[in-house]
Amino acid sequence: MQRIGVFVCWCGTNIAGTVDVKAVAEALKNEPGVIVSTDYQYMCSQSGQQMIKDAIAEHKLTGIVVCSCSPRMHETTFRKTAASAGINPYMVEIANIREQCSWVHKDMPIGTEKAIILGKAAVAKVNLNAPLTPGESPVTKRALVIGGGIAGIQTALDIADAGFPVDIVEKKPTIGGKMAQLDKTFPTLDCAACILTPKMVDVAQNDKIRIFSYSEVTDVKGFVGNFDVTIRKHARYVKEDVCTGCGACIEKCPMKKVPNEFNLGMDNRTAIYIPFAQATPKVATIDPNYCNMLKNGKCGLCAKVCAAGAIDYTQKDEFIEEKYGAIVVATGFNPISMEKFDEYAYSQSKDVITSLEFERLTNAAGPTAGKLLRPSDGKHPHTIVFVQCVGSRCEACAEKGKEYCSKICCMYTAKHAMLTRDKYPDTDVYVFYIDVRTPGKNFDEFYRRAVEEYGVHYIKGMVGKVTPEGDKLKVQASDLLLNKQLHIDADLVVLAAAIEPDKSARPLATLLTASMDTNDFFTEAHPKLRPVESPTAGVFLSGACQGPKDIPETVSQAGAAASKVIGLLAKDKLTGNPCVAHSDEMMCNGCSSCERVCPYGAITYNDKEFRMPDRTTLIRRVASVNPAVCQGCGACTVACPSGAMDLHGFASSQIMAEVDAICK
Amino acid sequence: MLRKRTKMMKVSYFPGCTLKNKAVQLDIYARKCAEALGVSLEEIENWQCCGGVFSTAKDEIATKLSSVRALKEAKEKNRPLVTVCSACHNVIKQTNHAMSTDAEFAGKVNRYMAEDTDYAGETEVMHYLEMLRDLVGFDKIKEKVVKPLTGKKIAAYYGCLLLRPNSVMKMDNPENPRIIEDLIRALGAEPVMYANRNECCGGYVIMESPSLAEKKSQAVVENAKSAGAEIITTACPLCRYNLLKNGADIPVIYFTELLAQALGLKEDTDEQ
Amino acid sequence: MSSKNERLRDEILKRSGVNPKKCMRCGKCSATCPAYDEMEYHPHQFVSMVENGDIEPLINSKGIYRCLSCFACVDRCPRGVEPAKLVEAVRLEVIRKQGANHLTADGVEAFLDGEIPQQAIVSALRKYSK
Amino acid sequence: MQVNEYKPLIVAFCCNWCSYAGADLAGNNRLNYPAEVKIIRVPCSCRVNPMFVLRAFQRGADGVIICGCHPGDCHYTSGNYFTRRRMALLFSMLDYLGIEKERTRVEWVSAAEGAKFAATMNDFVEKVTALGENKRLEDLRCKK
Repeated sequence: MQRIGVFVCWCGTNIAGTVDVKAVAEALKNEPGVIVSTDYQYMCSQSGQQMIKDAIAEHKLTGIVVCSCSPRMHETTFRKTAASAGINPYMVEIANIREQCSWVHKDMPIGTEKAIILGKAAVAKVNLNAPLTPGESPVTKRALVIGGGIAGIQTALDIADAGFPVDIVEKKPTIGGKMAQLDKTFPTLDCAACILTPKMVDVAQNDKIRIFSYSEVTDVKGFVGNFDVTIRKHARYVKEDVCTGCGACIEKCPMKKVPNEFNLGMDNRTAIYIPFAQATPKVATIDPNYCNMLKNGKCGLCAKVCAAGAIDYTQKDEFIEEKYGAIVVATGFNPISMEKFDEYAYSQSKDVITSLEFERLTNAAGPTAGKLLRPSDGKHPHTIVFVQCVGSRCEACAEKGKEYCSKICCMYTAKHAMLTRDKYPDTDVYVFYIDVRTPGKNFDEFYRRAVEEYGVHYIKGMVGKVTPEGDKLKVQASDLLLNKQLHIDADLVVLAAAIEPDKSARPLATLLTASMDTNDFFTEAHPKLRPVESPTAGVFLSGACQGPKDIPETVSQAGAAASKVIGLLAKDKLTGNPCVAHSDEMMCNGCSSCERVCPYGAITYNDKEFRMPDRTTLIRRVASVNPAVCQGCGACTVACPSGAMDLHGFASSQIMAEVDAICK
Repeated sequence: MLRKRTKMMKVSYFPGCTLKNKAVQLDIYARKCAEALGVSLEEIENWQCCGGVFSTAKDEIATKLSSVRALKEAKEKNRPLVTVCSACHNVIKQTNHAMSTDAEFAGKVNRYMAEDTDYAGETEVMHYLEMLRDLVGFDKIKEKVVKPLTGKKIAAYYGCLLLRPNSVMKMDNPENPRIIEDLIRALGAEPVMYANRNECCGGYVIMESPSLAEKKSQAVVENAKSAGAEIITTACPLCRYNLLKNGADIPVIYFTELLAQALGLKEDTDEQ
Repeated sequence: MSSKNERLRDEILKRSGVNPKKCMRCGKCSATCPAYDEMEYHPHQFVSMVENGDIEPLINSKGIYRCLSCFACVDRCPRGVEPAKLVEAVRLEVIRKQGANHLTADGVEAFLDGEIPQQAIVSALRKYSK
Repeated sequence: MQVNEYKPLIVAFCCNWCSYAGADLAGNNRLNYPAEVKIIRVPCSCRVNPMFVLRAFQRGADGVIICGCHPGDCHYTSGNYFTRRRMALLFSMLDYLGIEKERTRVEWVSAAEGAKFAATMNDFVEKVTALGENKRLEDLRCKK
């Protein structure tokens, strides 16, 4: 029989406001095994924990029930408390009477009644708890960063700086990401390339960092400290270690009409290409969809002009297998498609563009060499209309856009408007906004400068319809403050498209078994206290894959993720989760049902000798679980027809006891 | 050997009052073309006027009964209900949607009708254009074209009723539709894209404020012409009336007439 | 807000099925409205006036007969507020009152030019009268 | 209000990674749902043995709901697929035994779907309340 102590937390008024904590403590006193039952204002506080320790010593307790917030919050805290008082940490159970009781019910009697039942269930469970000891596993001291934008670059540099090897996997032929496409950055207007490319060079020159560009992660196995990852390196038909990046092949390539994705299709590139001048690695890549040699064997010019002999038309995709201790997701974002917002005529006029396209139009390395010219006729636009919140802040069920605020648009639009007025003072610039959101250091000052010093017309209202007619774009909009409908003949319309996670994020999350929200942003382990960790141990989050972010925020989160990775890799051993499956060999009939459902291959079958009552021996085939590999899902426990398989910490008898306690 | 199926596909057909009167061309050629394409339009018996506009008010019951009756007949015959007039289509489709999604409203209607069986939005409501696209197929139409409309620059005018509210109508992308353009292409002509093709012509407000309708209709015609249109085609009798009344100086014809011309069922006179 | 206004507002909201609280005051309905200049209360005002129970002025406004029911505001509203349904609900409030028909069968004759399709007449009668 | 208003007894099994976190989020956002719902935490929805469900009904539960990660999002890769198949079979058998289909349910609730969790529970309790007490499998010997 256990000797159980029950500790009911008030959590200030968070619990005590809707649950009569004294009554709960009193009611649980009479439960089987309960020796002491008491309450306190903050159980997680120093003195609350001391109270538990004292009670353990005084009453020789063997089990603890804490009725408090969610176990996701403080289970670890109270386990540590118990351990420091000398009892096994897995003898602690939490009754969640805050998130799942006091916060969702308003009525004191109802809340109290439910809290008592939840407490009883926890007591019933603890009565059947057994001390558990976690196993240990080694840590592979190498990190994987998926995504080579500014988030991935910064994370990799910081991890490498601490002395650990890092691999970056980037699906494009070069690292650099979205930041490489930008012209200037807010709020200081330094040029994006000037601050990004030195970092790209650092990555290339760091002997701790390997770049797998034009590559994807195709498989992830294992667990924290011990991930086995397969990386598919797409054939670029150019030997990376031989190519010097001289560009002779690009000059000679006859296939010159390939839409240039780096400039968002606003100009063309060749079939063999280097995305931009500072690409890292600076090696050429052949686009197999356009290369004549690869398509029909007719050409081969690039191989002829390549002095280094780097071209290899027979190259195949390569699969690399590597072990990692930690994985950082830095898959970034993309602007959403404007297909469902064609009231702005994006598909009907070349002069309706997205903000990222505008960025390329003003970039010195862009299709117009930095001159702001209309894509349709190459003329200088005299009236430009910026439309904010295109696809952001939409009602979820409207199925058109995104429910969230994309966060970066207000600032980059202010930047675009300001730079336009600065370079071309003869241009009229209108910005239609719903709200201007500038919560960042020096952000609001920046936006005010756009209005006050640069004379950008900020209009509170939205654009309803853009009608291309002749060489004008007729913009119909509302000015809510003047209470007027406006009609503006614009030359260029720029849409601040909402941003969404990269499409590769969803399949990657499945590979990593990392959770995502309904918008396909990765979920953090705790929204406030563990913002750069995924709930899946060993998986960390960096940059916009977790939510919309600007560059300063991305870089700080990248550093934070790196420090978490360094903390993990610095350990030699990790303690595992003792809540793993185990099989009763006497009951096992060797049917292999459990082996078939185990997603980790943790179950193997061995022949074992059994001594029979009549002193003969019998060799039977029985299951055994490798506790280092088992993750404790419990699929096998249900598949087992003989009831031999059970799960530590969530034993069938324990869950049944909870059911009984709740249904009493 | 499999015998080639030549059986006519049967669908229920709701012509509506305007098609029996001022827009007979829309009706006549819809029937002729359907027959040529292997679809038999079975007119609903004793249909009544749809009412022209769908009242979005949840407590409007009586005005929606004629639609429900037609839908119910189609249900009993287990056929989709095909409409041609944009207004009829809009009213019937919205009524059907309300019957299938708003239980309170459907309950009231069913109690009011007090018939043996209840109706809960089971019938599929299909515009003639959707029938061409989904049942017949534009590819098949292309094969059947005998007098392709080669060289003609035709602007599709959708107006508002065919596309909106998109959550109910679900015909096409409401901001950048292509169903009529695809038909125009299948008939051998060149579709003209212009932004105002899904803007309102002024509709019934012509009776209340002719100047408003004039402004809206002119904006549509101007935009179409600036994009190079020589002909405007539409599915809606009221759109056609408004555009012509308000000074369209290029032909405005029903899409069924274009179809009939290409299928060799109508002389190309370009008359209005 | 007086209780009478509140009642009227609730009636309008129930009839239309619209929840004006979803509105984020972006003004896209008014930006998109083809009848904007003909309405003394523009779509975005319409939504907030109904929300505030300020319905009398709407009932007395000419604008409720100028809405084209083209549903552009409904489809383009980022929050799914559906202003056109409010206009319809308010208009019904007027024409359901005895003798408050905005258009009568006799009034139609003035418009008959021999070409006008039945559709227009039926629609208008349905919109403007009981 | 009636004095003896019928309150059903609902057992909810929630997986630790998605649905239990979703329930916590409902709490964080103070989204109300009936107190009749009592949650049991399991590592994965596939840990729910059909025996547990039967036990609950035997002990007088009026409804049992199992919540897991969305298909494809299982923390353990495939656990929720097992759940889906197992419970489909179990529920159809229970239906045959007279435990109406509305009393049993499998729902996918992610860690980010606090609102969905609350809405699901509200709906489930409403449906079970409408059915009234479950007597079919209750074993009166279990009642003290």
